[in-house]
Amino acid sequence: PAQAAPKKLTIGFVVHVIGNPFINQIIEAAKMAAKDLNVTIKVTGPAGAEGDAQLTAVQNMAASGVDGIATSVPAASMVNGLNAIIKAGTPIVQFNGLGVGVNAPYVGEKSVESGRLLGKMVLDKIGGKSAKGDVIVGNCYPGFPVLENRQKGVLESLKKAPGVKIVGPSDVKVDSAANFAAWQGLLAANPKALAMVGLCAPDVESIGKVNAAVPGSKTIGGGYDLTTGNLAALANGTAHISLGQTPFLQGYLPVYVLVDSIRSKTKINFSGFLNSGTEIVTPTSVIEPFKSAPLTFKQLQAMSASNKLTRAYYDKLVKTYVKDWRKNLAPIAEESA
Amino acid sequence: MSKKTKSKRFKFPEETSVIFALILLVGIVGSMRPTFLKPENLLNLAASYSISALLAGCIVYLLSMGEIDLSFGWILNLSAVVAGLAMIAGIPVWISILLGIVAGGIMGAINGALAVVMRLPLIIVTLGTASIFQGISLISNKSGSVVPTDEKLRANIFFRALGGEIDTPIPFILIFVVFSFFVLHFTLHKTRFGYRVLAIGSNPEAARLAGIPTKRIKILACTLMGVVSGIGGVLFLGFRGAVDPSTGANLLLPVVAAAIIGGTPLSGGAGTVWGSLVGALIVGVIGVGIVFLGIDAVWSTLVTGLVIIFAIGVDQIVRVRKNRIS
Amino acid sequence: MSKKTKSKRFKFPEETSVIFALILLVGIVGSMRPTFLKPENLLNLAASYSISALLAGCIVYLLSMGEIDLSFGWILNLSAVVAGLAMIAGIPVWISILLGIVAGGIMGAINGALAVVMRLPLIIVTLGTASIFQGISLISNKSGSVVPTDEKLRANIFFRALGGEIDTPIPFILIFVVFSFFVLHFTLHKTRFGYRVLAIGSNPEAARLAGIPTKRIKILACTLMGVVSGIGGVLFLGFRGAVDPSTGANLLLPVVAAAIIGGTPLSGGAGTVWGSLVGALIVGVIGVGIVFLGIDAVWSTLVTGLVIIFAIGVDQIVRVRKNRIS
Amino acid sequence: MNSQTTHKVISVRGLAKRYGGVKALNGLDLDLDANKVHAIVGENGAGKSTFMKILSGGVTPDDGSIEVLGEKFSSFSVQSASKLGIGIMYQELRLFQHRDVLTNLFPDREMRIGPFIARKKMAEIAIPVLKSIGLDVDLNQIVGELALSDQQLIELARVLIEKPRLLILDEPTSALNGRESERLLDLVRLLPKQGTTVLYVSHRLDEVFAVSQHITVLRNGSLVFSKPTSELDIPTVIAGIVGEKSVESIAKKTGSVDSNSKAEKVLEVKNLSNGRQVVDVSLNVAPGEIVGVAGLIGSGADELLETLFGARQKISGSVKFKGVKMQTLSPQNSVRDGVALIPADRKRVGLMMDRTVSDNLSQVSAGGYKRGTFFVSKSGIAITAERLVKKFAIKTENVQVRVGNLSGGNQQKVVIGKWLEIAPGLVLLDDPTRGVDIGAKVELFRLVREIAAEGKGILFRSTEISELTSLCDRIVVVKDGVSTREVSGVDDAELIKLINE
Ligand SMILES: Nc1ncnc2c1ncn2[C@@H]1O[C@H](COP(=O)(O)OP(=O)(O)OP(=O)(O)O)[C@@H](O)[C@H]1O
Ligand SMILES: Nc1ncnc2c1ncn2[C@@H]1O[C@H](COP(=O)(O)OP(=O)(O)OP(=O)(O)O)[C@@H](O)[C@H]1O
Ligand SMILES: [Mg+2]
Ligand SMILES: [Mg+2]
Repeated sequence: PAQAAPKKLTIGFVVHVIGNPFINQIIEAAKMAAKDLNVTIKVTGPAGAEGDAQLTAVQNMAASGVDGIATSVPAASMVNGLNAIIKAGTPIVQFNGLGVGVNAPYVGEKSVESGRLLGKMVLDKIGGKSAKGDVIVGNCYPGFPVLENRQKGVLESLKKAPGVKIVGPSDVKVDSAANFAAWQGLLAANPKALAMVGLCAPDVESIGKVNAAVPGSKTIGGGYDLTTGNLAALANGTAHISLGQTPFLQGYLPVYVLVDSIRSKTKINFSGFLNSGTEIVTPTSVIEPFKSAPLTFKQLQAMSASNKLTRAYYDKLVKTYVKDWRKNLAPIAEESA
Repeated sequence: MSKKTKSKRFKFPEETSVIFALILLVGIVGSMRPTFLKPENLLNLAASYSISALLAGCIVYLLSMGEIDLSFGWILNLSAVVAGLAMIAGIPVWISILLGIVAGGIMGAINGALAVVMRLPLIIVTLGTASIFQGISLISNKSGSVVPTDEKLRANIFFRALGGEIDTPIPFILIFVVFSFFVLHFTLHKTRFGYRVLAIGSNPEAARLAGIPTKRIKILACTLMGVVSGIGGVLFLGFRGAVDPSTGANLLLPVVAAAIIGGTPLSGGAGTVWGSLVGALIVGVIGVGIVFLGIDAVWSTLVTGLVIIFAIGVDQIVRVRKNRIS
Repeated sequence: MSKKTKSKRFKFPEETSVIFALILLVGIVGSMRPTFLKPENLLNLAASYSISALLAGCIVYLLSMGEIDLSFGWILNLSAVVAGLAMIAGIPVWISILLGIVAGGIMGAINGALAVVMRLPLIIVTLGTASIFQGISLISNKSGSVVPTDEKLRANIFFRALGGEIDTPIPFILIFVVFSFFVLHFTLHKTRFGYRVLAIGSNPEAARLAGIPTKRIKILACTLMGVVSGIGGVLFLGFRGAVDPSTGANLLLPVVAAAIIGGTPLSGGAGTVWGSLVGALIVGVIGVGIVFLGIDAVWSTLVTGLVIIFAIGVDQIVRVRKNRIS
Repeated sequence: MNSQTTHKVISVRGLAKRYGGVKALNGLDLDLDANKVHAIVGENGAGKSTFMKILSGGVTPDDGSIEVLGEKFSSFSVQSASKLGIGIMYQELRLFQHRDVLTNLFPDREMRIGPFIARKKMAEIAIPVLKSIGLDVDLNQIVGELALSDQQLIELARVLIEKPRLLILDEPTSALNGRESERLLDLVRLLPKQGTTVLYVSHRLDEVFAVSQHITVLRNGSLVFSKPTSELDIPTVIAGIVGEKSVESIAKKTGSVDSNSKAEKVLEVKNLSNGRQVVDVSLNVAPGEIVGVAGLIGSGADELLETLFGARQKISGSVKFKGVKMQTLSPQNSVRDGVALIPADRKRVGLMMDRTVSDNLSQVSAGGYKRGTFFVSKSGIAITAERLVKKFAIKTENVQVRVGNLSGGNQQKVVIGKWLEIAPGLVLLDDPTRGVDIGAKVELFRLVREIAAEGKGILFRSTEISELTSLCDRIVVVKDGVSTREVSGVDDAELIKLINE
């Protein structure tokens, strides 16, 4: 029973889809931040990724009287609605999906840049600029903004090798069974492909399984996200590169920014970019952003299953990068630079 | 003469049971979070769900004809894309709006014509056309969002009214949708077209032999669905100011759910337009209520399911009780 | 006496038309990319779509009873979660598998019992239970993937066979599913249970008057759907080695599409189990064929839609032609 | 001979059944002897079918007691009734339209080898039964594709296969023609000797007298009388059925219309063919004329009417309506031009079973007819419906009752009413008296004559020869899809001979 203590803050956290392991890591990080900062957090999101249902959820959050809202913005049609909420006085921070034109800071990876990075890593593995042959690119959800940006970056890097012929981008579907079948078909149609590059969470795992089924396959597999299945594919050598989006920062940082600005009574109704960095993971090395402590593949796997380990690992980053978020705030143009 | 008295006895409208379920739900959420009951909150809730309510009101036509359209979410999307691209291309706003609605009507007519020519149920045809409309949308918006940003466009009264920039005590979109429901209800139950739709749904062969032009009516009903989806599309564009490639992707289930929770059977021959409005509101209250009560995302899906079962259970119990009384 | 002679004339099976459509599609893709026709490629394709084929084979039971289950994707998910968590908890693999399948059966039975008790169509009930099963899955897997990683588990023959680690000329999962299709076909067309299912779908009132325990049969058919979804769940777990919270989310449309493309009407009274297998393969060939031909992601949705319309068009034309001949 | 009670197969006391405000059965007391054919007669809606359904367990009564086959009948379920040995052929066919003939003959009584259905065994049992009722169909044919008369015979075969001790036949011949009916009657007459008691419900009194040993008359859900057939004659029974109302006899029509007159024909058909059942039919109908169509089963007589209406596709031949050549025949065009087809199969193509009487009665005038208005008002169609209910004496609580809840004969009147409402210039009557009671039939014939007298044309097909001979000015005989001859002024026996030659 707190007496005259100031009212405990409540933060709304709205994701674009629930029941997605990657998003779930973000949610866990947000909850850790809420605990650290002693605020209440309300998490919600639509069952399927669609902007309008999500915007409705954000509006409902605002109507229910939360003090600030963090939300991903996967759809341009959310922009006006979010700005209306901001105008009415509820601060918002965006994460993971950027709404161009929303008057709120954005926490996320540099989507085009991460695509470039992936393209470059793959290119290095298949022989650099002198590589000759097919590289298959798959997009699981054509039209999804982040994926389109990543695709742009991947293709940009791969174009540096004139001998590389891009197959695709093909529609490889989100559903894991259909995703697997699509990659299987792609490799069967292009058996001599040098590499397979996916842009979504299920791809690395599917590519690994497809590779495993072809004895002696030398095709390089690369993609996104550090899900358990993807890490397993890296561990058994059937896939080779996966980029992580530091879900910890994507969840922790928005809550921190909201609470910090509310408590210090400063407005954050302007756009800006807070880079959450890109993790580069191969079976032999893990490169974490922002000069974090070195990490082995085994440690990474252990971390992906434990909140405690995760929080402990990122403690230094919380005390520096997160705390100094104002200093790290960059113009939004950096996101897709 | 007991016959006479009986027929004049007061009859509850058939929507009674589902209205009761709605009131019960609102009451439960409101008693736990009184702010929920604030008029502006309820109005905003209704406004947020007004587009899917409108679609539910129209899919009642198809359901009562014994058909289902799987493509209307993508008709909505493509219509909005057409209107948005037209605006970006500099075509006057009102004409762009019209173009979007006409595009919707054409898509609906294509659905109907294919079903009639191929002699197949609409559900099978729209399994294919849904992908076609989505595909055309993806190609024409180059896999990106369509955002008519030009300030001149946004100064248009259409966008201002829908975007909530013109202050009305009741959101403009809500007024529009309620008006549409009057029209949809009236058309289904008081015009020859509606009469024919219901006759086809009751017994298609009997309708054909009674001289009802079943093919034409089928195409017309599909076209109506297309036009209303097109209207939904431009409303969306105005309401949200942009259309995304995923817009409309998840409309199918909530819209059909609204109609059947509202009391329209899938078997054809009967339908309630007002019921579908109540059904859409029930779907809305469930969604909003969960956020208001602060139910965690992990639990919200389960709670949604339980509340749906609860709502249709209440509906069913009231329905049975009512039939027993009268 | 012309009637007698008619009966002895050779009759094409009713699946002819849809088989023709499948062969045509395979032929078209194959003629453009001959590697598509390699046996191992076709077998792999079939194996990849075998789980949804299995579900399509079983949903035929519900469709021919005039019902639809919207929840089976989540039954599959939750069954796999149950089996996976049991394995992680150290319960022997085979018992875990059984637990998953039993869980599926229980969920199916709940669907059926609710529909019977509430006197509502299954589609309405499963609108709610789908969310409930999904919700329970989300809660029990804490919104994360369930991955029985322990090496001992993965050494189990079940996972090895399904994961493709044991080499058979024909993928093990395919053998299993084809066997299941024989069972499903025979049960529907040669046993009293199947006869009762079809009778209920054809004329529920007549079925009741014939003394068929319609409620029990409805519950049983739903339970069967649950059991088969449960089997699908453990097959998925074995095939993929893990189950994600989104597993099963996108099964509804392709599975129902497979069944209706295969020739089972939504109106009840008739159904073809083998047709649904062919329908599932058509859905698979479209999906894989499009990536095989290297069709750009932006265009793939449109092409999918056009091919679906093409396939059902061929099916329909052959069907009509066939009826005219015989 | 034992005491009387042991011979009672049915003993009913105070049996009552209400549907809403309708008393379908109103305290019925009745005793019926074993091993006899009992006819149950009464006007449409008298409660006959309700009584039969109670006996077969399909309907639970509100009040009263029943003893059947010597046992107290308490648990009203289909299963327990069939265990007692009660078999019923329903008036409204209870067939599985999507399933094949054999499956329909053993609904939930399939024979099995292990868990599998033994179709061969079933066929062995079914074939003789089908033969005995003269039904020649492919056992694998889908029932929905068969003619109504064949379907009715399948329903009959289904119940015969059960070999019940109490056989209930609810209007078994309503869709059958003379020859099929006769065969059925022969069969029924033999049953008591094999230990089966028969309850025979029919509106065809000649049949009733030909087959029964005992006649029970019901009116408004109560017993009027129940007496041995030998003590009764047709007028007495009719009086019992209709009560105080008087019934004019169906007086023979004397050829008052000159079919050779120069006046423009309402209908002129030349060499019509639909490529299937109708091969080459020519006929014409003059204004005010009632023309009959007679033919055996499979002769194409009823398809002829459907083809003329446009419900089936015409392949060749010409059809002139009021002197104007009809280019495409379709129901839409027919309705527009004022041609009505009153179909025989009301359940499948006539009615919207789940809709109200009012909705059904307005289906053509408001839905199909060219002069329908843009707006359709509920009260407007209800007023029309009330008028039609009165005109055709349709027995219904009010016009907002679901049409499926009406008795069979009253449903038929609704079909007739909805068509006559548009005052058609040509009426195609396809067995319109199916299941209609004697009073209503007389009324219907009076109506048909009235319509004809207004200068309209009537084409009339019936399964009852006497209807044709008494109503028609002229009768066209159809054989194997070809119109072979036209006759007028023939009597029943002559016509039968013509059809069969
Ligand atoms: N399911 C029902 N619901 C409501 N009313 C019913 C129902 N079944 C029968 N009735 C009413 O009960 C009365 C008796 O019907 P029943 O079918 O027994 O008549 P019937 O003597 O068989 O007539 P018909 O000769 O026309 O077949 C009719 O008024 C009918 O409308
Ligand atoms: N006692 C009788 N003996 C012989 N024929 C009769 C007798 N009574 C009637 N008929 C005639 O037999 C004909 C058989 O009929 P119906 O018109 O039902 O054949 P259809 O309808 O052309 O064929 P289907 O019933 O297969 O469609 C009737 O038109 C009827 O006039
Ligand atoms: Mg009757
Ligand atoms: Mg006939």
